Amino acid sequence: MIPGTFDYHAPNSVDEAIKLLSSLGDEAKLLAGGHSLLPMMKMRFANPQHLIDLNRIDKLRGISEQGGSIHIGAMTTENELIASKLLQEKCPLLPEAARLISDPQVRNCGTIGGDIAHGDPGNDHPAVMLASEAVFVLQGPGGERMVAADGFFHGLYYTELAADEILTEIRIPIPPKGSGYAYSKLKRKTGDFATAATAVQLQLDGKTCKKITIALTNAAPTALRAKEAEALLTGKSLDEALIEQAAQKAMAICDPAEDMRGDRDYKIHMAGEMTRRAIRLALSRAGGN
Amino acid sequence: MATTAESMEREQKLEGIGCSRKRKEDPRFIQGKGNYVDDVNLAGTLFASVVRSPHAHARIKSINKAKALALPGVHAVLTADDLKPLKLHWMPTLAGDVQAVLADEKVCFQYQEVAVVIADNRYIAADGVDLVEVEYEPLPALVDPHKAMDADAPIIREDLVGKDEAGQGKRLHNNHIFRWEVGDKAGTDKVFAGAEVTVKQAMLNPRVHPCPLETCGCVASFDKVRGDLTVYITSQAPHVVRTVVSILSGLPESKIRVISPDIGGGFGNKVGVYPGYVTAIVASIVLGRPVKWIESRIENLSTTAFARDYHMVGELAADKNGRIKALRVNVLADHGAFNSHAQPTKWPAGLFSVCTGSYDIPVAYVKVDGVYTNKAPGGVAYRCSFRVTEAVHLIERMIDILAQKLDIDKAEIRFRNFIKPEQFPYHTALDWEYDSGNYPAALKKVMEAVDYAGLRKEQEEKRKKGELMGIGICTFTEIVGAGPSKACDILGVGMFDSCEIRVHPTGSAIARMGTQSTGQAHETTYAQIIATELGLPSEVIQVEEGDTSTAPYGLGTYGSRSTPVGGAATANAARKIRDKARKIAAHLLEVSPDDLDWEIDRFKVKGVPGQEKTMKEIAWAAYNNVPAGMEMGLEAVEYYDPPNFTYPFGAYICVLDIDRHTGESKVRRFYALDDCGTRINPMIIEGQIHGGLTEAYAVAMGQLIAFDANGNLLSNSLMDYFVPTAVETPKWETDFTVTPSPHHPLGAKGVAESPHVGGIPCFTNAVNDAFSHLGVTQIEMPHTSFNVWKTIHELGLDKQV
Amino acid sequence: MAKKHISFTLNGAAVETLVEPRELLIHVLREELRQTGSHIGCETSHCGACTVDLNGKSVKSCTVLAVQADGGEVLTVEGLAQNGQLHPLQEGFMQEHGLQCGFCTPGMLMRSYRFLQENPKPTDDEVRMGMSGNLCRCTGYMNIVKAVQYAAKKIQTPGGK
Amino acid sequence: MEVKLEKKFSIAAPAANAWRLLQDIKAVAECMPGAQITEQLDDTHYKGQVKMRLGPASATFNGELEVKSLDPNEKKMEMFGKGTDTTGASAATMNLTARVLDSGNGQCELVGVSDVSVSGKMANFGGRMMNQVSEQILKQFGDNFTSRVMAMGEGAAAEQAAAAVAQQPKELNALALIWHALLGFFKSLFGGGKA
Repeated sequence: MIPGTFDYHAPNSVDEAIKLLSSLGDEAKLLAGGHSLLPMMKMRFANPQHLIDLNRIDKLRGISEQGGSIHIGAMTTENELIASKLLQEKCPLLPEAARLISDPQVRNCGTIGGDIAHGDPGNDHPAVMLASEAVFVLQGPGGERMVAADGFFHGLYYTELAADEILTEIRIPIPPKGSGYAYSKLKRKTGDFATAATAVQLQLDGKTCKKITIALTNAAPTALRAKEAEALLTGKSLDEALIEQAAQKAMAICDPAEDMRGDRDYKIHMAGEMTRRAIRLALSRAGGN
Repeated sequence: MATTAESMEREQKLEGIGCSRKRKEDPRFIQGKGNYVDDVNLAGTLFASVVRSPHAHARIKSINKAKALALPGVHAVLTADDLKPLKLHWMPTLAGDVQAVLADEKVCFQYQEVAVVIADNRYIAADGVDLVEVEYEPLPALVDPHKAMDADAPIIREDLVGKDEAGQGKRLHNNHIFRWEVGDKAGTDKVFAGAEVTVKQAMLNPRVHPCPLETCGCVASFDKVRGDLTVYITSQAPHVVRTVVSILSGLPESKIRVISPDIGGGFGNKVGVYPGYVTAIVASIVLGRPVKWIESRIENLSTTAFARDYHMVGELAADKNGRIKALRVNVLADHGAFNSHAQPTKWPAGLFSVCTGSYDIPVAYVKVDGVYTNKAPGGVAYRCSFRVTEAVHLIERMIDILAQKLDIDKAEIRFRNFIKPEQFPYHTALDWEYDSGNYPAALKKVMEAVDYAGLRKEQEEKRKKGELMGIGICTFTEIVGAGPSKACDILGVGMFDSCEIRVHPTGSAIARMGTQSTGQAHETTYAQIIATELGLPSEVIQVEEGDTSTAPYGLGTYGSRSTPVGGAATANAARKIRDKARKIAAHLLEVSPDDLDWEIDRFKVKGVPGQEKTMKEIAWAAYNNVPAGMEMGLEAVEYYDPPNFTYPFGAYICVLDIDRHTGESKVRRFYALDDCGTRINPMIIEGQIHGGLTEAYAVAMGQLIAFDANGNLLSNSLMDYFVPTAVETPKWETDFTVTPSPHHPLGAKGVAESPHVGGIPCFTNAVNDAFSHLGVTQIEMPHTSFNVWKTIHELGLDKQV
Repeated sequence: MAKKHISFTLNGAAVETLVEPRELLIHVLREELRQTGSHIGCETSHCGACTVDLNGKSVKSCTVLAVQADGGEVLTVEGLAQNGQLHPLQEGFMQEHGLQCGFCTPGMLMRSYRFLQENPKPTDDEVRMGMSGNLCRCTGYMNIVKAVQYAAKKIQTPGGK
Repeated sequence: MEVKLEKKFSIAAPAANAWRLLQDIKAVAECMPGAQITEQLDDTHYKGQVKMRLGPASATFNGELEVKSLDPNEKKMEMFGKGTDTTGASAATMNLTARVLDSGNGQCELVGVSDVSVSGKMANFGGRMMNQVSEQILKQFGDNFTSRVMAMGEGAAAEQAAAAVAQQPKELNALALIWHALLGFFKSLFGGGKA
């Protein structure tokens, strides 16, 4: 369990990092929290010739409110998300999900940006980002571009992020006061990836569901947005029957891979169950029942 | 006469038997000053890393070392061809078979050792491993033991073709290792033929791994000038290792020093002798430098010492009232590619025949067939006495299944079949002599503690609402303390154990043992025994183990044998010293030894107050003023060959609730009553029980060494191999009764493994009990959410309402 | 690969050494700086036996590069006792029988050391959550929870429980 | 770890062209993303290399390729490849059967059946990705093959196809992107004749 040899670079600015990335090309990898990349390197699945450590770029850390949205530096750690009063108040879905990621030590290193950019469907933030309708700021040699979370995740370990780009910031529109939210995650034990998990963000107008976003973790090669389920619930007053239909619609788009957590059948059913639970919880938090 | 208060105070000062004194080991561990094998740092140490097979079954066409040898810092690359001239490419196993040290022409399991790279450090060694080029020709892999004896099954052990014997009796097929039968077959069949009721159930104790937090490893250091070999090793049995190394290397045992330093948990994983050890030793002898080999966790889970993999079919014959009349068991044992299970040599299925359990069963018959498959070798006792977990699992499941069939309460059926207290010593149908026990009292106590009747009522209510609640009972009998040398040996060495005590002139003492602690606090427990036996404070009694150059020969620690065997040796050695001390005291007090009474820490002249000599005073005299003709000094050695095993027992109840939508089980309550006879340190005993129950929980609820159809491992890292954290682990309630062993000098029986052996069936009985009203008789372990959900889903219990 | 010169504070003392970029912090601590208290249990950041305190946070040093500690502050179990006085946690683990084989103990101590600063008055369940990145195969955790609570109380009321 | 897959690819080109390409083993092999023939050993045996990349993970397999059969009547080709990754920790075998079916009016269909088996470290830890990866391999094979056949023809479609061939990635990683492009291109061509 020893990584191969590589050169180490610790830039102090994003520009510097991008320069390195462009000049070193394919053989360079970005090091964020390292808890996905370093184990892969120790197993010699990943053998980058160069590591570009983003941990010394202070600009990439921090959580702030700007206009109607929350801006989160890509190198902000999971524990910083959990501790953030701003998020707890304005965007509680994130800390709720972050609390369910790995364990305390890993959450001290693991970053929201790394979790997203890695493109692993087992990571929790991608679904949370889809449900939050987040926008990602990608910076490359040609400058910045904004990409919506919905459309960022293309395939297994394959995202919209170009080889010479860095995910620098995550922007999340602040949900209106009184919105409901929930991240329901089933795992084998503390610290494990999700067997299935669902993120829900929901607004009520009186009794009717004004808006709902539903996204699934580890149910397919990428995180999934359950749009048909959303459409089914939008504009209706939610009850168990409707929630059940929505869960069925969510299950219909699942394409999970079998592993020690369970076979496809189990994972699809669990995606359905986590969807039920997340909708119910979000509904009650929004003051519905 | 001493006042009670005064003598009680003196007794407390000793901190001897029965005292929950703090552990003598702890100060070094809490300050990071433990000394584990990987902490050993000898000047000029090289590091060994192993090249392993990606295939479960393949022929090796070629091995090319050139690139690896060309890497700066690589000193050597060893393959089977390099070991052949030394006749070390194969090694004998504890089970009479042989095991490849480095793969000889073919590999028989995934991750099998193919070559070893010796380099300046672990980084270069790892790079070297990647550069060794091995060309394989894959062969079909045999993964399912049920197919091992098929006519067209691939032959795994070509080295055994034509041999009708592999060290443990006649072979019936190229992939067959042994058949072991015990009991009265004809008699048993007859009872079954005429029985009012019979039940039959297939069940599996799946392949698991002990997974101690410290992996296996060693540092071998050969001194070319002196011709001495020193080996620091993660071994639960250093003396046996020295004997094996001597046999393998041809070096006299007197030139070999094996040292087990602090060990980071064993649980059976550190009993065997592994190829990594052998290659490190060879490399050190060849290169004349210290060589360190330390497993990675993945290597540990993949190659060294799995446990279980017992595919069992149990049958009970009984009358309408649930009185058991006969037991019949057929077992298919998957031993992997080499038969290197760690059992007493004469016992191919260990002590499995203790499977009549706590019940008075008139007649029984057991048959075990061992087979080869393309999986790692091993078959160790994972926190249990040899194959006792499997045995207890079988009988505790079967009696539940019988109760279910007859609709008798699962506690009631146990009371109807228990061996009664007055029947001890009890001779079982399969020839074991249980020393002592009181089973009904234990179960009653537990049932009252948890309000068993109330729980069953609650379960009734929940079932009406479609909720799943399980109540598991396990009333087990363990067999530990191997063992009487007439029955038990390892490679011909009887399974005695030893203790040597020296009392110093100023009244402190050192004791050296043949056992080896892997966390059980021997330094504390043995000191407490000596404290009580000699009247010296345990604080000033130093206990040492694990260095074959200083400790007397012993068979080591596994199968809960330390207290039953090593503890008995300690008591007897101390008593030899006390006998000599009595003579010295008599000499000093100018009376006859018979005129003296022993009281706590001194000899007193009968009826003459004030006329007394403390052990401290006697110790001083032993070095300057002894009776004429007596040799000076105050020491003794004992090699204790136990007359019988000891039979600890317990009664456990587990209550759990199952989520019918996810299959998750939540343990609400686990109440464990253990009877290990005389209790030496209650604090340490409770700690052992917490640990054993937690490992039982892990095995029952999640642990599995899984393979795909081609023999690829699917759970060989801590990502997929279940080790519970503090969050999943249930909160344990413990209790005890005391039924001393009549044949042990202290009445102690051994305890560390009972909670594991009894815990696993208790959990699985609870999960099965949750479904028993639906006609389900057997849900296999591990009871992961996924596995439990499959049953729920088949029964349609997860329907949305 | 060219070795890099790194320096950091280890248990209050300045240390410096030459490392390959790929060298893991745990190996540098154990093998170059001979602080063998921290252990390696799984190498995949699951077991926590290698837990040390880096810049005021608990990290698993098997998944941190030594070069990442450059200029930082590292505390290991060897630095826990202060001028001959055991830390209340060390006392707690001994008093409550919170260890057996001792292999996970340094990691447990270092994690709980930081945990009690994050949460000085935890409930038992909070202790279990806070320690969920550290595996123990021997104790079943009950006495570890007691040990952490022992220390929590002792830290609250210095000079004894 | 074994994965069996079957896929159909409709090709807007005559079956004869497709069959012609199918017999050119070097070309066929190179339709495998990241694959190349490095040496021909005899009429039916070749040495080759496959480079794979999946996110941060990458591996290079060196091995041998054997043409099991070439059946002109059936227009069917069967090949078997096996290789070991450069660290020796993983090994893989792949059976690939490709068959050309004439669908009339100058169009045809390629039917690919692949049977990939992986052993060693990759099977231990990459298992959950195997399905999707072999999906991608076969898919990419079909798409590359298709564009190569079409490039044999003339006109805009052929030129675009030729361009696609030129762009064919040297590794497995970028393939998803390329095939998205190809997909769009085919859709425009056949109104969504989903490959």
